[in-house]
Amino acid sequence: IATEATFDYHPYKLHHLDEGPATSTTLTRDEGLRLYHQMVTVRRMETAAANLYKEKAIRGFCHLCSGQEAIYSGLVAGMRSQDSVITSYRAHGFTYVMGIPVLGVLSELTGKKSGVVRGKGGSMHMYAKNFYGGNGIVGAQVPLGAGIAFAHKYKGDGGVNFSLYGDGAASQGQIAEAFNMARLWNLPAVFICENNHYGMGTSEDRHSASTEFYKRGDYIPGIHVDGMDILAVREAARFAIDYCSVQEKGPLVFEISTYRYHGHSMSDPGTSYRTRDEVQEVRQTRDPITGFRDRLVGAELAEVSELKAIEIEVKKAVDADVKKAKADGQIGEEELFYDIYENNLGGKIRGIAPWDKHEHKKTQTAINL
Amino acid sequence: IATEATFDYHPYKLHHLDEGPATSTTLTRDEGLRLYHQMVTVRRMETAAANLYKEKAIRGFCHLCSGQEAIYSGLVAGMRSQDSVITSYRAHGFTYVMGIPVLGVLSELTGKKSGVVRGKGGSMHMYAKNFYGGNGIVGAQVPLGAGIAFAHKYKGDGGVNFSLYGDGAASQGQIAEAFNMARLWNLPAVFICENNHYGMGTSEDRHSASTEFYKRGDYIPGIHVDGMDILAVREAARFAIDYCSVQEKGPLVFEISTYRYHGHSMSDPGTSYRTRDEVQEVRQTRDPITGFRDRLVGAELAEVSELKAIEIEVKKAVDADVKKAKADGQIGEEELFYDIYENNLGGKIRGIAPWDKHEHKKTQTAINL
Amino acid sequence: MALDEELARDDKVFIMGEEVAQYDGAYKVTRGLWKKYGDKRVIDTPITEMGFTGMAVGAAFNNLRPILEFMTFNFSMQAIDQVINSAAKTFYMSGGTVNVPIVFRGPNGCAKGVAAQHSQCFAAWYAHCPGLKVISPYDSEDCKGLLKAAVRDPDPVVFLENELLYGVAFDVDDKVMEPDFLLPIGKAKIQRAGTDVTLVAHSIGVQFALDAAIELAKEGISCEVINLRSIRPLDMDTVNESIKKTNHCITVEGGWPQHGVGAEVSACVAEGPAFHYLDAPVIRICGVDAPMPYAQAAEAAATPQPHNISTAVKRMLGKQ
Amino acid sequence: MALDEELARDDKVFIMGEEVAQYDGAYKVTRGLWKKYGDKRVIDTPITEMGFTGMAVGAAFNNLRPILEFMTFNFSMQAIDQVINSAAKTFYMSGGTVNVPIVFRGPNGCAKGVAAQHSQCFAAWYAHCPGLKVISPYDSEDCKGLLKAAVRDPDPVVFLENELLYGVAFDVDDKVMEPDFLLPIGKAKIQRAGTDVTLVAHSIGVQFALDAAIELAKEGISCEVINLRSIRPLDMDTVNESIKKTNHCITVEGGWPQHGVGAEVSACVAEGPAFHYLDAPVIRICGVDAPMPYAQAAEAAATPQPHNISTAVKRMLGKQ
Ligand SMILES: Cc1ncc(C[n+]2csc(CCOP(=O)(O)OP(=O)(O)O)c2C)c(N)n1
Ligand SMILES: Cc1ncc(C[n+]2csc(CCOP(=O)(O)OP(=O)(O)O)c2C)c(N)n1
Ligand SMILES: [Mg+2]
Ligand SMILES: [Mg+2]
Repeated sequence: IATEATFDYHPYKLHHLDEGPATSTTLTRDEGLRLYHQMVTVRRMETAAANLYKEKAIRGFCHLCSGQEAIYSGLVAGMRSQDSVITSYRAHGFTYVMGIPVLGVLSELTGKKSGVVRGKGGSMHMYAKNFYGGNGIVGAQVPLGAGIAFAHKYKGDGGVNFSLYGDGAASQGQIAEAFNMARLWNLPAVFICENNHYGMGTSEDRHSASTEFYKRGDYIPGIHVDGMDILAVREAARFAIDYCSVQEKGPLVFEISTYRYHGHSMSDPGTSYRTRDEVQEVRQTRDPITGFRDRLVGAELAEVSELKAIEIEVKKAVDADVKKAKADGQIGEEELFYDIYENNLGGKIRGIAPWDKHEHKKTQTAINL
Repeated sequence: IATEATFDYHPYKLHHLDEGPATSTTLTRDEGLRLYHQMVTVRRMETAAANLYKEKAIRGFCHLCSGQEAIYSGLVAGMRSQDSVITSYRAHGFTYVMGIPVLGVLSELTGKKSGVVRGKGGSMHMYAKNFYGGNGIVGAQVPLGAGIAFAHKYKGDGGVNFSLYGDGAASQGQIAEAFNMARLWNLPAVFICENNHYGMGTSEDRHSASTEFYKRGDYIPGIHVDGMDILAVREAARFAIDYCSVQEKGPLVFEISTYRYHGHSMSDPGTSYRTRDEVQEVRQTRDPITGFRDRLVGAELAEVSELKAIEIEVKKAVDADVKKAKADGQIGEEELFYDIYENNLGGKIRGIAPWDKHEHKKTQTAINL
Repeated sequence: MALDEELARDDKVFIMGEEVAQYDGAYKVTRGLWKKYGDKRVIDTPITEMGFTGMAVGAAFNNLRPILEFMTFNFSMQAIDQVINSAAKTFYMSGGTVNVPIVFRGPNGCAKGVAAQHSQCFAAWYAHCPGLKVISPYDSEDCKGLLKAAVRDPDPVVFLENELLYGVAFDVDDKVMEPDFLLPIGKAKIQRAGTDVTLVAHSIGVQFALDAAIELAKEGISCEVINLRSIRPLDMDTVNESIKKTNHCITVEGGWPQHGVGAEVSACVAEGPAFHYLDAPVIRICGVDAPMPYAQAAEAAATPQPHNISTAVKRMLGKQ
Repeated sequence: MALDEELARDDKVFIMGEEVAQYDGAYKVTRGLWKKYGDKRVIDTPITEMGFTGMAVGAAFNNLRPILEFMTFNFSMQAIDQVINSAAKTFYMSGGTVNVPIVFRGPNGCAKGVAAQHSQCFAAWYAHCPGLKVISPYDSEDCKGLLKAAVRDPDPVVFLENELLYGVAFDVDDKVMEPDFLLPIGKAKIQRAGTDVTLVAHSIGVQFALDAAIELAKEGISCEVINLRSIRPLDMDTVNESIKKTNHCITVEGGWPQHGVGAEVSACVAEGPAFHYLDAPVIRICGVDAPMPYAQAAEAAATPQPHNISTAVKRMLGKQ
């Protein structure tokens, strides 16, 4: 068993850049195991969520990220404590890798008190330190991310913001607007198109006149990254941090190519606009977790048996969290009227009838101050 | 005196195009005189508007287009009867060249009944057959224009839509959105950035990360056109019609470089963010009307004296219209409540107090059906 | 069905929106239409609301009759400038020379389990603005008759459907099935006649009001339920006539209270001919004054339930 | 002045918007600030409202205190999704863990001679939405005390100025000049005390109401003029107390009637403790139910004038 190994991967495609991220990287056994554990946990958590949804313990929209795990783990592996992330409604994976325990995610999904935001937000609205959510409005998180980057620069904390959006979102005008300002003002902003090749049921060529999403920043340099390879993603994140923060060269656009195994949300079987074969093929030939396992084993950083053990342990832990997420209670109805304002100035909050007046309270402390 | 002459002009700059518009063109004496008359009229009309504004006969915003005349006359000279235009609030010139008499424009500015829309719209909202306005919202006319182009294609009338926006507008997200759909659906749409180098008081390099506006369509072919040369503009329009309508090759992006002599609107002296010298220099070396006069005379298509005569005639005509635009009456207060709906279904319209109830009427017939 | 018939009737009519074609509609409202009418008439758009809304309005300028689907009306906020400034105001700004015949439709208001960003009711916002007509149908009859009327209307119409009602099967009259079944825009319907109190509701609020009315009938209280159908124009004549009979009025809506639909009804009653017939002031039953939470119990408590209405009625009638 | 003081006080505060810096502001509200505070704190943006509004909200997420100027609130429609879905709802959706301290400000409502697209009042729209605080100041005292309070407030605040009032010089008390002069958000002000009728107004409507009050005083009619100052929260306590005294209430606003500010006040009065003190039903004086025309006479007739108010008061009091 080695303690460290070096890996090569497919070259990045570059746009307006002479040099891209390093194409070989070193991984320690410890980090390898940690990342493996993390990705397996996300996968397991999403499978649990799918089951909970089928049991009707989860309601409404539920957008799973299985297949896309290497993006979250890879980026966060490259990030530092001052960097930040914002993403779309497909937020479970990021919520976990940004520090919220599985229970916080699953209980949020079941709408319980132990949920990361006490059941107030549900699937699409989860937050953590340096993680600004979960946004249900396609594309809206991108200007927000540029603004978070603006604040990093304004405060001089050296932080870089990573904002993620889908291929379907990539043509949203406000993203182009954010690009323009980020470049004008040289913001430490990395705009990341998570290209899973479908916006809901619409394939990329039907929604985008140009599907080279890493070039969509036009005057902003871009990098195409293999999102099925966690190491390629980690190295791209490191490159971005050097470029945006250390060298202060302004924004970057990434296209990280990936795939989602589930339907768009749980109400979409995900088979009317693509074939089962297509999904199967990705699972079998490009799965980010299997691929990483093969690398770890191939480079003798880990043995198959320990990885199996991790999987079993994760399954157990997630199963236990599922139980808790089901067993926990919901917030009381009185909390419907809490946390509307940090500083409520209107007295009691109006309920359904004019005489229904409810106490307003603030329940938690801010994570963003 | 010749009846026809051939002219060369500066080459166009091209983006993703192997071939651009012809760089030499023929002009007949008749058309030359007509276009000269037209541009002089627009210039004169705008000067009249400036004076009326100073006399407080025009209120609110008043965006003059002096310096930009060659764009309107040049485009319309290249257009056919089935083509259409939509532009921004800087709409007086287009309104005139699209067929509304000077009086219709000036009376609209003074808010009188003989105004093209009876004083309902004012400076920013004028319309004519195939001319969809005047829009006060920066950028909003561009998706509208793409939609007009969509309808041309849907109806199969062979028409091409020209939508114009400023350099300041060019980064508006909805323009990027329109680009994407126009290209996806191969619409006969020409997106024209009238680059007068300032968005209000902000110079192009302060509002746009890339000031090569003819390339801002990215995957859409683009052409940079000298907007101070009416013949270059006319030829560009002809090229676009061939490209979009005859050849059905989809959209184009134009950047037509120009200059505005007045401030952004009448309330802006226009001298805090640029020097008087800069304005003077353009007037003296690149004025579209002077330039065209020199060409007509140089090629012996016209004599100086006849052009002078045109100027005098135009001045007289505009002066007469100014008088009428001042003398005419306003619509009655009852018309405040007219033309809210084509088919009003709500009975009388509420006025200021609950008992103020007003008749609704429809006063005119549609120009767009 | 309404959409199918209108597409068949007039080839200037087309439908565009996200996932309306090949996916058959996110909520399956456009099911089968793409197969039947093809790419030209049923068009999937990219997720660019401001752009495609502007395009649809532009197409209406140029003499087509677009039906624009917002996947939900929450996303119409991205495009609301085009709805208000381009669609609603152009006819007026052009002195009545540029018609804008367009329908904006999609699910509006609260669904279930979708939290704050996906639960807003836009009835009051849109109905605030002259130049628009705003329809909020309740049942299948409303949906069919009013949607067809909206498509044929020469002015811009905002058509606010409700996701929760998509799943409900309503009884319909034979006449509703006819291809030229139209309902007049701007007229409310007395959904249930009654004598003791007038419940003025729209959309799913009508359901709550009817449920409450059934309960209350068991206790001998007779509610007249008015289904507004149209929020702009607002049919206060029907409301006032009802109040003259019942002498009591309660409004019911799922949206937020402040500047909501009920506020307008209440203010109009005060200004109108029925005011002096009232035995008690008008009160509003509405969504609570908070964003929508995800958690089920809290969510259920956020919008009116029949029991809230019954309680209010009894309190107003002094029966409690 | 308020802006200058707040920039000086807290370096997390910055201003961004179109032409706010080098041009000194389209309406000169930010005059001199760029020279004083430089590029970092006073920032000219491109004309991309949705994008820069999102950015400002994002900056607030990341612990700054942005003041965002809309050149006019008409253009906030392009960005309204970011105001509502990102700014107003995030604190709630995050269970109270993500603060969004931001001020959206700019001129709102009718100006003069700018026609339909540039004359809309957004008070009712924004105040419809929980999570926001919505302020509509009238005079210099209001502007200073409330803007400073807004900047210091931890929640998102929409601050609706009026272009026509920018030009008016108001008398101010010395205390207003002090750098820590703050007014409480959510409290109305009795702008003029009176006994016969309560006029509830905001923004420039307060001016119309005061003018009418002066006229009416000459005829022996005493009006109490309430300057709402805040539309959300709405200070109905002050309104109700006044009505208990005057027994009459008229609302005054420049915006459209339907679902407007007056509608809410009227509905709240009906639901509240002062209702039975009323000798006549509440009526609304508002902008007419039409888009704004350009032509001067028609434009003048589109929003309330003092004489409309006087007439209404006299009619209500039976003095006509
Ligand atoms: C503004 C807006 N429009 C539409 C929607 C509905 N919607 C949610 S996700 C989605 C598809 C987005 O696809 P993509 O950006 O590729 O992201 P992915 O789901 O593949 O991660 C749509 C249309 C929305 N939430 N917001
Ligand atoms: C959405 C929107 N934002 C801001 C404004 C205010 N405004 C009107 S014109 C203008 C400048 C536009 O500059 P540009 O696009 O270059 O056109 P030009 O005036 O030079 O013709 C601005 C900021 C507006 N009308 N609409
Ligand atoms: Mg996708
Ligand atoms: Mg310009």
